[in-house]
Amino acid sequence: ISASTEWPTHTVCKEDNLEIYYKSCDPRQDFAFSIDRCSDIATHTFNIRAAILLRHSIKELYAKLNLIINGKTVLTYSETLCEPGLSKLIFCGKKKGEHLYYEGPVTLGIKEIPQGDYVVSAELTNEDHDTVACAYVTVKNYLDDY
Amino acid sequence: ISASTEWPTHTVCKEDNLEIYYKSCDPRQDFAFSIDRCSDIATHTFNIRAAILLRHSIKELYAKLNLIINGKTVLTYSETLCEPGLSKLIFCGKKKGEHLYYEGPVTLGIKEIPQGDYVVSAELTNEDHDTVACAYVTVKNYLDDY
Amino acid sequence: RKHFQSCSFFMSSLQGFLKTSLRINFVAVNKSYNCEGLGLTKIPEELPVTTEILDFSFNVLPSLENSTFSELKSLLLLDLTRCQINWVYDGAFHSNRQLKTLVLTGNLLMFLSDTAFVGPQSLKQLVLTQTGIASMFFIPMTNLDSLDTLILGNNHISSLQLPPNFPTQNLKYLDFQMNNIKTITAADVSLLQKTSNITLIFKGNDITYIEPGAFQSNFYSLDFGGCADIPGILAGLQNSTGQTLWLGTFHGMEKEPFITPDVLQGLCNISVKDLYLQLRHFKNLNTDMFHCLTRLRKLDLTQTHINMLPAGISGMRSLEELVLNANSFEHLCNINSASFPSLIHLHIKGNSELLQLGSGCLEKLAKLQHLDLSKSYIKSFDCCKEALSGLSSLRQLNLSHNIKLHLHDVFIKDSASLELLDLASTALHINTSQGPFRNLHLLQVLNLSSSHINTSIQHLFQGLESLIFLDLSQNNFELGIMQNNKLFQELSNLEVLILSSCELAAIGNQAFHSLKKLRHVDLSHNKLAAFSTDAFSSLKNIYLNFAHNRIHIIPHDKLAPLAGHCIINLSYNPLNCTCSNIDLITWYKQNLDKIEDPKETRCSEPKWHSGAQLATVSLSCGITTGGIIAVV
Amino acid sequence: RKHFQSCSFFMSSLQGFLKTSLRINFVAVNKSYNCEGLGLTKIPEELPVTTEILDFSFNVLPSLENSTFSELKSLLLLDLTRCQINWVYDGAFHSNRQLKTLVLTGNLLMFLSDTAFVGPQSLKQLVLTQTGIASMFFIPMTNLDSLDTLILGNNHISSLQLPPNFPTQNLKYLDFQMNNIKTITAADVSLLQKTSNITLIFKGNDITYIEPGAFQSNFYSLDFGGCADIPGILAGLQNSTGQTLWLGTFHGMEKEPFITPDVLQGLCNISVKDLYLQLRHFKNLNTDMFHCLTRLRKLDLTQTHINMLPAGISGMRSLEELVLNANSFEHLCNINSASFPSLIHLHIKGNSELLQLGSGCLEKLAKLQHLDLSKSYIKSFDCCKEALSGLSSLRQLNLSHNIKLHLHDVFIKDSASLELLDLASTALHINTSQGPFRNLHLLQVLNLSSSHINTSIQHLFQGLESLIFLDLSQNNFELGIMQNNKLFQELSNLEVLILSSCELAAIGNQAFHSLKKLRHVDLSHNKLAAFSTDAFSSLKNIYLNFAHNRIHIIPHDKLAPLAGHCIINLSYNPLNCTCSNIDLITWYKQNLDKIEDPKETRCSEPKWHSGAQLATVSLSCGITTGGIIAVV
Ligand SMILES: [Cu+2]
Repeated sequence: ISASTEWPTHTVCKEDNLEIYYKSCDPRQDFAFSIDRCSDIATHTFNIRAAILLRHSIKELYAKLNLIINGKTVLTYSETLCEPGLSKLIFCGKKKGEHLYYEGPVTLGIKEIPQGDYVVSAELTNEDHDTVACAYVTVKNYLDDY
Repeated sequence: ISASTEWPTHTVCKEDNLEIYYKSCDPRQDFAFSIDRCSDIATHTFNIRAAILLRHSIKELYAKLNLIINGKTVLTYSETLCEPGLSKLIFCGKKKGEHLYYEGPVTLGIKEIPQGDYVVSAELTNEDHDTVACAYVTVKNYLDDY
Repeated sequence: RKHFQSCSFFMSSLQGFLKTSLRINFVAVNKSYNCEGLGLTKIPEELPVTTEILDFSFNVLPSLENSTFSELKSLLLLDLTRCQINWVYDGAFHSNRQLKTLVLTGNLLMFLSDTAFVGPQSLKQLVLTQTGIASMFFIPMTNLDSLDTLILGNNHISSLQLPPNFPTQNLKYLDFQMNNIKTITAADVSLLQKTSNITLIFKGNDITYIEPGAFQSNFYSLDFGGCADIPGILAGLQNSTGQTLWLGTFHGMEKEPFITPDVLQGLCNISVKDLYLQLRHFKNLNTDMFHCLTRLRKLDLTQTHINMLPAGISGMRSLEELVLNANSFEHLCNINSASFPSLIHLHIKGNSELLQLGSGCLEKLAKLQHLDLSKSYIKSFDCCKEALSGLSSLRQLNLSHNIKLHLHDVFIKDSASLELLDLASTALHINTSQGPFRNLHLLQVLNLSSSHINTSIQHLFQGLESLIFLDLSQNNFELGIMQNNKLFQELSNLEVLILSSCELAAIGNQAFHSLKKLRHVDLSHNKLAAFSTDAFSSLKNIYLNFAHNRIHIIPHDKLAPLAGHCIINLSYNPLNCTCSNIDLITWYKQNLDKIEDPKETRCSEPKWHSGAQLATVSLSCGITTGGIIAVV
Repeated sequence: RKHFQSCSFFMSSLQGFLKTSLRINFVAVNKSYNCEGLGLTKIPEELPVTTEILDFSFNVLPSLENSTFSELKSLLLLDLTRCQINWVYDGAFHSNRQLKTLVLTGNLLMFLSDTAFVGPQSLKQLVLTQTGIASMFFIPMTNLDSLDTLILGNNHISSLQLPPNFPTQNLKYLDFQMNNIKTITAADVSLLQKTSNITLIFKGNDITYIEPGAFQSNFYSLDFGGCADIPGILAGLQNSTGQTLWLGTFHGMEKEPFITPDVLQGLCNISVKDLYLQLRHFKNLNTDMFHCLTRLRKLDLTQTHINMLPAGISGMRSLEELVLNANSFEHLCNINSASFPSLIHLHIKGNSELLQLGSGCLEKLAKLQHLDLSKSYIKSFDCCKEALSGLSSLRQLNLSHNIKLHLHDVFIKDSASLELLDLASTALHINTSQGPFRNLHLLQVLNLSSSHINTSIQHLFQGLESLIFLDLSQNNFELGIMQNNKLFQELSNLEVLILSSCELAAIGNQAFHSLKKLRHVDLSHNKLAAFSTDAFSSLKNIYLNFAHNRIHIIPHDKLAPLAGHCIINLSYNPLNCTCSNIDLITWYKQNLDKIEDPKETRCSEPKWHSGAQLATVSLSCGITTGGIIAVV
């Protein structure tokens, strides 16, 4: 539970043209994520699996993604996933201790994933600004077959 | 895991005319058992709950009950529950690590449960003579309303 | 939850703080303990017998036996979330006679003894979320007669058949969300006929059939969120009566047929007041769609992918609340508001298109009290006299998080009874000779946070004599100085003033002297070097937040007036912990009960003490000719 | 499993023992480790990289990561039962290229990474029993193409819909027992058409509908144990072909309709060889019931509550095996065996009534090779010449655990090719002048355990020149002495002789000298005071079990002949560990590889050393005038 806990770096993809790794930045727990076929990432819908154990309730849930290149945040994207009056996800309202699991297609809001070497930091926070999940994703993408 | 592990004595019934307690005699684990309404024991069908975690597979399963009065075994009853060619219970064939749970009616083979103070020892063993479950049941029965 | 101690049993040092803090709504602090995630394998013996609230989540208790909680005789609430509980033996809560709420979320229950819940005199809430339950019969019903809330979400229940002794006497809330219930027969739920005003949650069950008449009793709320077969559900609900029916859905749900008038036909046979349809897709939204909605009090169409409500809807005279959030209206007139003459609440928040206000689009809504137009990309070059005309009953108006509003005269004309106006994060261009809010004599709350407002307009707050709350955070003041000017002159009733993140470097000596009732001032996140108490006309019972400023030293004369029930926040200031600040340090330690966030109230000087909490600093100062000697 | 070390990594001391033991069927002993229930939270570093079989069950491994098993590069079988595994991350078995079998029983899996099973070159068995799986899609299919066995019992799977990449190439065994599958559509299982000879277990699912044609492929075995709706199942199976169909049920299952001829009607459209119906209730068992059973090879009617098979059943010419165990026949003729002329196996074990054998009831069964009449309360006053006449092909006959048989002449007349005869626990009254088995020249196995046999009949084993195995345990010998008599004289091929629990106190010096091929003798649980090796004609490669006797001392001349691959069991004897037994102790320590059960081979004298394992005793003896000096 100490902040110094180092979670392992997980490999999501390791192919010739595409490598994706991630590491949890939540001191309380690791984060579970995988992609069914990395080659599908070239298309903009692909199948993922993701799971977390909630350490906090998510009556409200906010996602924030930063695109970091050479240590600099060059793009920030945030989205409200759960808020009073609009629960976009069926998980909204879940409580501390519940296990969330999603398995299925994900459609990227962007047309293609950026090429090059970069890091995406992703954080989910709740109504009390508690970290619900946090991950640093390292991408080396040299796919050009769109 | 040491043989000296003492499991707690569990209370199944504690009423004016009827007290039933039990204690696991399996050094590896406690045993879970309860009766819905102790007064129903007077009738010969009553609802129970029972659960164990298998530490051994039960391709074969043998039950042995001893009725002990004043420290002496006065009656022994045994039954084969699972054997090759006849699996009386749907649980037969379950493997090490599986959790067994039964909840529902039990009909006693005998017309009424004996009156007085006595102990019933019950043991389930498998094809390798491993103890699957073991309990000492202490009964003080002075119900006479049949 | 914030107020729990981390399973440390000495709360005295914080108790005073907690008692007087404005923000913390606590219950019997020294009876509440938080042992969350400490890896404990038993209840610590140090927990007092008086403990009423215990958060023991994320520890390790594989078996609950009658001795496990036997010492905690005063427990009201016990949270055992994710404690790896598999076995609940006889009388596990036998000694907890006062227990009202038991949370067992996230434990894979392998056995619940028939006497598992015997003991508590009136157990009210039982939370069995994600406990692996596959049948209602797994739960022993003995001693559950007092239950008002039973939460069974995220289990594997596939049959709603209820045990004959299922407790219905007091039950008000029954949550089956995300189980595996596909069909509901009348026999299954016949016991629920004995309840009234119950809330039933079936969200996330793929319900394909409900036997008509299964829910004939008077329910309070039914939630079928994410269920695909709305006609099937409505057929099953025929002739039932209730307050709320939730038929919305979620992102990522498969099988989402369009909503057509046929789909909602079944509502004609159901008496329900509030209907929620979030995230459903409407196909050909025409007046027929409203045929069976005429008796509704509230209609929630959040993100239903609509860009207009058809003209000519009739019969919606009962509708008091209409929620149109997160849709894509291009013009406010496209909602055809005249069809809803009784509206009290109208929400068009988070519109995905630039919403044009037009002129008089809402003028028929004479009863409207609450209007939310926030986050809707609104840009108006003459706001909002004509655009929001006719709203004579309006009390609350939210235009926050829009793009830009130009004010040429009074902000709003017909709404003299407005009590709350939120313009936060919407750029305001004020071009008036008199105060734009001068006719809002009843306004109590005004949020101008981050509105790029010109604070040098002296008559800005003209006429706001009822104002109690004013948020000016994230606006700039000329030269970074809060002058002793007349800006606040008329705000004689103001109690709360937020000036955080205003780049303020200095505050005039009498800046707030006209605010006689001021009791909560937030000056955090500014560039203030001085802690100024002179600026306030009274320091009695005041809350002053100076966090995140540049204060080094506070002399004795600024501290002395802080008597009574004051709360001061000095966190995140570069406080000097040498003898030159002995006044503050001495006062601080004598007035810990007045300090908010003492954990982050730290020294920055001297270097060797940097980061120490102020409360832990011991100085021994004497005046010598050479200066002050400090012994840390 | 027995041969695993208890996660102790030094096996050398036992290795020799294990290698030569007759009883232990071990695989690469020093590559097998058992760490069960040691409370470990990681794989011990001491486990060698060569470990092939690891039982790591009942430990604590909440997360499996790619480093967890990375050192165990030779693993073939990994048992992770009940290790509290919730998370299986990417590449958890990445380094385990040889892994064939993975057992994850009883772990509540919260996440299986898409690469969870990547690594093994050909994973054959995957056991996911009771892992909380609610959908087949939870299981990542990557790298499962080699699977032949997938066990998914005791989960919450409600839909049989299979992922499109479900591995069918090598799949032979798919177990869905005790899930929540109610209906099976052809689309769900269309992928299974690619398999052939698959075994599918649906036991304990309450299946109410199978789409006809769903199982059109050639299955090996289908198990619908406990399913209530047999006609529905058979309708779904029409036109399919397979070996085995299991339609039995269990105690305590609800909804058990009677089996009528209509119920089995669907079998006319299914080509199946073996049919199991245990515990079903037959109503009016008449010849119609067999109308659709004529193509069966095997029919199992265990405990189907029948007391007769009707006369006049026709067409059962294919039936080779009939199981009638645990029913209530009063007379053997009531099975009307003539209707089943091709029978090779007939089992009437555990009859609940006293079964009268009658005369010639089975005489039409000229092909019968195996007859089991055990545990059926049989009492016969002239057995079994007439009762079992006509069985000219009989090879195995089991009459054990019955009441009493009187033998007045040859035991059986027409069955000269009998190879196995089991009369254990059935009282035999032999009243013949010649040996009752004298015509059984091909008999290889004779079990007379606990048969109250009169061992003083000298000609008892007359004619049994082919006998290899003879069990005489729990019978008594006159005066407790095994004489040098002629009892065994003709048994020149006997290899195994069981004489345990015979109350033997002494053995004649040449008692077994005629048994030239003897290689396994069990004399345990007797009252022998001497370890007699003289009685055997050869001690080469012999197994001698003297456990639970009364041996104190063994002199050198009895031990010396035990050369070669002998195994001796001396456990539970009151062995003397003083210098008076120095011969044994010295020999013992030099011949540990010949000792069975060294753990229970212990000292009883001297008192202060009582209970010590013989192998741990160190004596230093010298002969003095006074006697022997021992230094323990
Ligand atoms: Cu056979």
